[in-house]
Amino acid sequence: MLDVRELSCGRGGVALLSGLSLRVAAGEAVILRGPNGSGKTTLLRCLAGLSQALAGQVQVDPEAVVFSGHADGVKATLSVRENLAFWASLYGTGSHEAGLAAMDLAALADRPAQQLSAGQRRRLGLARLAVVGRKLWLLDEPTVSLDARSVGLFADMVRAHLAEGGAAVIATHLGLGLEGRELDVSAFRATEAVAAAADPFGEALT
Amino acid sequence: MLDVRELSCGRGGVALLSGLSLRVAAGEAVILRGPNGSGKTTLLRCLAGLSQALAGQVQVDPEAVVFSGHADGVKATLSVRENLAFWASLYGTGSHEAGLAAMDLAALADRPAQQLSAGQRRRLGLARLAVVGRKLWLLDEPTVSLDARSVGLFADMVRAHLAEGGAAVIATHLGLGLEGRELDVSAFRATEAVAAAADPFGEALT
Amino acid sequence: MIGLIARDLKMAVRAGGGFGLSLAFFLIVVVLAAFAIGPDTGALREVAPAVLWIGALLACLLSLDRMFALDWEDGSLDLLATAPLPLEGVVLAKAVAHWLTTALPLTVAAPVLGLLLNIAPEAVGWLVLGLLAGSPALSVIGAFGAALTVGLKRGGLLLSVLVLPLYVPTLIFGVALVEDRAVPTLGLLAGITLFSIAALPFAGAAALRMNLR
Amino acid sequence: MIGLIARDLKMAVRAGGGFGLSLAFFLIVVVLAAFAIGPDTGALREVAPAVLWIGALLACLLSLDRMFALDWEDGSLDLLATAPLPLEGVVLAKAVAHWLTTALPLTVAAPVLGLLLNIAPEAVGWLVLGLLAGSPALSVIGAFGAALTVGLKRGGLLLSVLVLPLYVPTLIFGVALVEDRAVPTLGLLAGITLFSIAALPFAGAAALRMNLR
Amino acid sequence: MSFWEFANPRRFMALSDRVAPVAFALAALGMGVGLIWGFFFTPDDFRMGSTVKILYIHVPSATMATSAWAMMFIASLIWLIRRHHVSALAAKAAAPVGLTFTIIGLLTGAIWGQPMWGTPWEWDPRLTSFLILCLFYIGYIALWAALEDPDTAADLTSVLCLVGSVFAVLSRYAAVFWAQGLHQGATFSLDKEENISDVFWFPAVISLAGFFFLFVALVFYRTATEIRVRRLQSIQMRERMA
Ligand code: HEM
Ligand SMILES: Nc1ncnc2c1ncn2[C@@H]1O[C@H](COP(=O)(O)OP(=O)(O)OP(=O)(O)O)[C@@H](O)[C@H]1O
Ligand SMILES: Nc1ncnc2c1ncn2[C@@H]1O[C@H](COP(=O)(O)OP(=O)(O)OP(=O)(O)O)[C@@H](O)[C@H]1O
Ligand SMILES: [Mg+2]
Ligand SMILES: [Mg+2]
Repeated sequence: MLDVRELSCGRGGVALLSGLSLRVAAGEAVILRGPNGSGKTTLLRCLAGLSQALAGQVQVDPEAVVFSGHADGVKATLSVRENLAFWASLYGTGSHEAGLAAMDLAALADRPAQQLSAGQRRRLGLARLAVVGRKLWLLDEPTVSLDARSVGLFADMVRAHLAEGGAAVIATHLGLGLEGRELDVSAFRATEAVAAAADPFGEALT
Repeated sequence: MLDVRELSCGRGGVALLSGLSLRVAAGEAVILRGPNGSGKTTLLRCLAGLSQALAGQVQVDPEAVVFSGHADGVKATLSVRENLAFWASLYGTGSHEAGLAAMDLAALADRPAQQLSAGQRRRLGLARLAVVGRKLWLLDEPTVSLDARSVGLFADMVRAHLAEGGAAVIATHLGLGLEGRELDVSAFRATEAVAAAADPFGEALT
Repeated sequence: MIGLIARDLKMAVRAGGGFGLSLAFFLIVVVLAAFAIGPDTGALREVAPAVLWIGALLACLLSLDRMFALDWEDGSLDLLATAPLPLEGVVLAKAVAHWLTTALPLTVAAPVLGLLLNIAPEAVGWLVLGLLAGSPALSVIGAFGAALTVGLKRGGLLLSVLVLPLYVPTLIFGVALVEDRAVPTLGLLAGITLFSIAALPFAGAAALRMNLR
Repeated sequence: MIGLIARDLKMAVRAGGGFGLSLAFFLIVVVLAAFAIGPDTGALREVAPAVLWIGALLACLLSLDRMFALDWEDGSLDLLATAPLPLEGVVLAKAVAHWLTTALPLTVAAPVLGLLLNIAPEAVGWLVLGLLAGSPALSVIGAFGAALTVGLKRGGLLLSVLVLPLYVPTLIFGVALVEDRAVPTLGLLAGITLFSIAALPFAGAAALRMNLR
Repeated sequence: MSFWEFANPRRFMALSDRVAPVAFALAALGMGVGLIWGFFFTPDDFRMGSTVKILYIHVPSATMATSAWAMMFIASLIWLIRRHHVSALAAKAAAPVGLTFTIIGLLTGAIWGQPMWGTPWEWDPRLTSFLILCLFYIGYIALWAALEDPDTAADLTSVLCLVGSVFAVLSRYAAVFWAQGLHQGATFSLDKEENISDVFWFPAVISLAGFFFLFVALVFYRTATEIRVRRLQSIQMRERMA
């Protein structure tokens, strides 16, 4: 479903990760680990096609991907239901009820997102995944500020997704209660040499 | 240092918590627990004086309090150092080096906050605490998106603060590696009756 | 795309950026102009079309820097960029929503406002036509500018410095139309609009992609 | 307080909201006015003071809704509200920073712009005086309006609808001053400014507190 | 070797080391000869009197101001299509030079206008569109200044330059449509006889050449500097990330 070969990606033209290869098959979950600033978000954004790879290639069907970042585009002035309905309509998957059910938001459905607590808001952000009907989930620290029970809900949602032949790449520092292959990003940290090579101004004056 | 008696507080005039009493002495840390939406943030904002109590009283010297919420007012266009220096100058405590040291930001000091990863950014938000020189810390989910090491740094910082006779009230879902009294907020959930009583329009129509 | 437009309209209305508000805004602009220029109606008639067109520019500018900035800050833009709808569509949708909430009300109200500024009755029709044909360009050009500056916090001023020069042709022809009431002028105005609608969404989408990476 | 002002200025400059940019902005406003009103310098001279004052209003409005909105969105406002500096101080500091980045450049550039609009040389001095005495009111009033609407996303238009009516007196006297060149008018202008500076920061701070709770 | 070789920063540095000084010498020569000849060895104009001599500064700077933008347009295209960093930096380097020429054109024009038209500023289409050009320069430079990441800045400013050019041309014609001016037509048109006579024309051409080489030299120098700056930035960036 996702096939990454010798990928090197970075920020502002400077390589952060290099030589990273990764295959994710249907029904499989990969959990990205690594200390703060090791490049998890950078990698996910590259996989999602938001930033270009500096080298190597990413083989993935863009029609199959959904990305969810640190900030979970929840619109404060819209109600929970409206937020989900919007994404459902945008992705052309009719109903948003699945999302409400998945993250147990039915009780909050008609509340303006403004009036959600941090965790409730995050749940709304995650519920979006159940609504868009994409195969490959790229999630960046999904369980931030969720309580134990909601983490459970999330884990169930992911399991169900995998069971249906979906796949997920999840960057997190926390335990998710998910069995999945772990990948420590920091192992692929780009060396000074690689970074210099990727940089067009690497040898301008030398 | 903090003395709360029979406090009831809420959002939009509706009581969420009621009958909550809490004393925090110098050198003591209280950890607020409770599921999403149970009212931790609401309580902290009330203690910080951002919202008024619906009943009961909060005794605390406002000059001793510093509050840190879900969003950690980091200015993207300013460098890490400038961000800290600003708070230091605002609180009239000369130097900001303490903050850089406390959360190990020295290496990032001159980087625009824009270019920080989520965790690095959060660390910057927390470093502010070490700079303002206040006795009572009111922290709302401080360790969100921090890696294990940074959580350790944070715990050390809090311990040092307590050792100097400071105090802290910390709302979190995560383990902090801090020994402190735990308080489950959900135990004080306001009953329908209380909520109705607090609500000026409670019996308008009955 | 319809969904996106609908969402933006809904949010604009909720945040008190609705139809009535823009009307109020134009009323104020007209009143201010009256105060600034002085009571004598002759001078007012002179500058009436100018006032209305400037009002349109203003309404655009004032709601411009929020066009993408909000979606950028709360992360929606990342999500939209990875959504099935191509970014060009997003830019166009934003522009349409923006036009519906700012320029359209003015166009509808123009006759009344024109009355206040006592424009010659026969000129009013041309004024409305001109606004209809020209104002979409303002929104699309604005969307392009907003896309360029989305990354900058408080890029408000920079945004207007970038966008206003691009407004010049539209403004010139729009005002001229009320004077000369000639079909060719109207054609030129429509031409600019069509060109902007055809070309700028691509430029805007490109700018957004560059900002997102 | 100085710290806060310094911070805001720094951020404004970083985001390309610097001094030179505001100058460019006013240049554009003048050019647009010329396009809208027509090349003949007679008519232009008539409305010149109006154009410059409207320009000042504009520059204010454009940078206004970001004044508190950004600090609100990233949580800084909560932190500022619990900081030693009283909220009144915060509002005032914001207003000062805003004035320094918008109105001051205009005041400095006024003579040159006046030249473009060929205002009578002897009137220019009064124009500058008027701007100096009057424009601070614009920023302070604006800060109050921004504080009222800080909670709302995309409050841009609403904000201006709230604020513009409050600008009317300043505008009237400001324009009048250039015509009658009378000290009393200047006095009135200064009076409005002093009153605003004395009273509005408190109102603004109150509004902020209500929005925060 | 192909022209694109110079897209390599290092090659470009080598080139500029060789070319820039030559261009600078030519600039000094051209401007020296042209201006001295123009100022001291040409008759006064029957209409404009000695004020005509300002033409030797005004016209070349005005011409170069427009040409500079054209050069930026091409450089931006090259950057967007072939991703050659040097061309992006060359565009960046050219902008302030172009702006300066524009301002000189405006000032000399204004000074000239006082005696000729009795007013320093007249809302003449050409003057006005020149003023707009000035605004485009400012916007372009401001955008470069405002953006943090150099590559993003290069991309966005290039897009702005392309779109801006289209609208600059549009507004040029709109301005003509808007008012007919009292400003001269083109001097350096092919049938030059039509407006000014050889005595004024030759020195004008020579000083124009001088201005042109001045522009070339400055752009080379500034581009080289920009390359050094970028080199420095990326080193710092890598250190930060390491
Ligand atoms: C601020 C006022 C003025 C501005 C902005 C201005 C601008 C320009 C511009 C843009 C050009 C075009 C150069 C080119 O061909 O590319 C030009 C050329 C010229 N200007 Fe001016 N000008 C101004 C005032 C004047 C005045 C007052 C005179 C004399 C009466 C004058 C005489 C000329 C002449 C003779 C040319 C050469 C014709 C040509 O090369 O196009 N200009 N000026
Ligand atoms: N916009 C940016 N420009 C330049 N560098 C950046 C930018 N964003 C992040 N970085 C740097 O790139 C590195 C990787 O950042 P990234 O966000 O990928 O880390 P991360 O693994 O997601 O960390 P976290 O666990 O804190 O989210 C960090 O050193 C960070 O400082
Ligand atoms: N602005 C608001 N207006 C009205 N109700 C709100 C508002 N913000 C939160 N609430 C409601 O108040 C309750 C408590 O919210 P609060 O943010 O205090 O919970 P919390 O304990 O902080 O949850 P979390 O752990 O997710 O942060 C929730 O049910 C929430 O829906
Ligand atoms: Mg991350
Ligand atoms: Mg909370």
